[in-house]
Amino acid sequence: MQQDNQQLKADIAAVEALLFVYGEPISIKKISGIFKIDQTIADNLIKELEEKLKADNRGLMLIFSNNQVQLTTKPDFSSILENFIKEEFKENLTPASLETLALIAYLGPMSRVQIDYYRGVNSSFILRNLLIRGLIERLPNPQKNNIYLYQPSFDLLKYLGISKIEELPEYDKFKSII
Amino acid sequence: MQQDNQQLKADIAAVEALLFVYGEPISIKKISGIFKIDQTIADNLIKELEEKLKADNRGLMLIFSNNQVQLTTKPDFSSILENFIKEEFKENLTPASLETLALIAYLGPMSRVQIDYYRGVNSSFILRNLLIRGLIERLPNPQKNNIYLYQPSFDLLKYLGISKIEELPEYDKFKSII
Amino acid sequence: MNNYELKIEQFSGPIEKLLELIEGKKMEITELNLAEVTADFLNYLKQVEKIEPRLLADFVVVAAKLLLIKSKALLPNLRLSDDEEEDIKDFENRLKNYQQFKPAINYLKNLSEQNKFLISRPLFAGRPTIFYPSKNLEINELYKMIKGIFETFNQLQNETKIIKPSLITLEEKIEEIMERLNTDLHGFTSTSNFSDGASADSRGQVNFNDLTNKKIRSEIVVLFLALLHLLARQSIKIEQKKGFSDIIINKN
Repeated sequence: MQQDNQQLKADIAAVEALLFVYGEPISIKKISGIFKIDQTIADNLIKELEEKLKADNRGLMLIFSNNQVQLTTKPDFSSILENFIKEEFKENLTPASLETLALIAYLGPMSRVQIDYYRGVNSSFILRNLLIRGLIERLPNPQKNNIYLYQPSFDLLKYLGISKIEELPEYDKFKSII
Repeated sequence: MQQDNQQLKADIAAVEALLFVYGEPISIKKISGIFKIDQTIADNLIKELEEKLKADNRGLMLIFSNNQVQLTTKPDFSSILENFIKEEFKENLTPASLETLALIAYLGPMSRVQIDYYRGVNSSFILRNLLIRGLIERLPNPQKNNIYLYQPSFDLLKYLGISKIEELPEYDKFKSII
Repeated sequence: MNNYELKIEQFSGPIEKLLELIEGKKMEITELNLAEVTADFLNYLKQVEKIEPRLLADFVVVAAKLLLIKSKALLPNLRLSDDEEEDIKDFENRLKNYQQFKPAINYLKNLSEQNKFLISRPLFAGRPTIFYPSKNLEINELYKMIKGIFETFNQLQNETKIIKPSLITLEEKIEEIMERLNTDLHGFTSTSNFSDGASADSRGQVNFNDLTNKKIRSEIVVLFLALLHLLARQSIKIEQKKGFSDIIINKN
């Protein structure tokens, strides 16, 4: 028991070290491969780490998307760390990009045809700009060739200061509207 | 007293966040400047943080030299992390990485904004990956501060078996496009 | 971002605009109310046309739907096809969905304005550079990639160029109709622009078929919009003997 507890602590520490060194989002699957542990165990370790980070004396937090996880600073330190904030975050969003981004954030992954349909206007330029800013990402549609699906990126979470997309206000409600 | 304790926790958290994003060694003086606090207080916060990091469930530690401090991983994890990094770079370059590398090889030196413009997506992560792999190098833009230009590395040319970049097929044609 | 993209970014879509008009009048989304705001929407169309003509196409599509709804309201005997009826229902639903979704856009706006950004570390920060090529790294591969990039890129550039070689503006067409009606009052003059076979009598009356004779589809659409505009302004009167027969336009 003592032993197990000791082991668990070391593993949380190892995951923290890994996320720190890697920097970018990493999949739970990859983590379990690196430490040669079951995915459920890896999942558990991530949850333990997330819990620990909630303490007031911790400056870091975990953010999640698509079974990946990334270590970031907490939102409270945004102003003091201003010099380290991406240039892309400092530009304001225009009405058209807000409209498009909201659709993708709440309803993504979705295709351009769907986005155009809801907005009633061709969105290809807006999507291109959001992709270049890194606030959305596109992935090939598994069902159709040459059609992309658009979904929120990790940078969008960082831009909005939330740890997962489901934290958006009234996420479930809006998700079910359309 | 309660109040002070809360403040102390928040300050430790802030220092952790700063060291996390700063990455490189940073002087106590600079820290006290950023937080607008006395150096002795900064010193104290660092000591508190060092103490906290000693816990078994933490994967990070502070290292000191010349009045500078840096946040880094504990040595217990170095072999597993080194292995991970090696495995990571054994993998083939992704199509997105090859595409970015091709742009830089043909059209470099060029800025990230230009690269993003031609690719239509954000390239920061890929550029970082190519840099670490030694396939490209970055140099300061002589015209603009804080903007870097990217160009192919000598090692890349050597690996491709060419002595100068102009030997790439149809180099002049593509170069003349911009 | 070029100038064109910058301008486009400032416009919400036509759905958003239409909703704004309806909500501005504190109305619910019903067929009747949509017919009510048609004139306002057509007015706004002129603004879009002036500022960013390339967005016009998408606004015209919505305008066309509104006109269909308006026609239905004005002409109770007008029988629409099943497709058209379904289209109107679908359009109404889209508007309702959008209306319900709108608060989400505001939530996103508020979050983004808080400036509570999270910061992460770059990939392998502080690690030394080590040369790691990969097996698939070959000259030919790079060549294929650069060719691919420019093919895609040129396609994109062309897409933006294809948009309507010559723009037909609503204002132009409104003037055209009015001029035509005025001209016809005094008979044809040598300065008349209408040499494309139109015939009219001399009572300030023109037939729609004559106006649209030999014209391309998009121009006909704009002409029809112009017609409804003038109708809304009460500058003209129109008359149609039966469904699909010619529309006779008279000056008011």
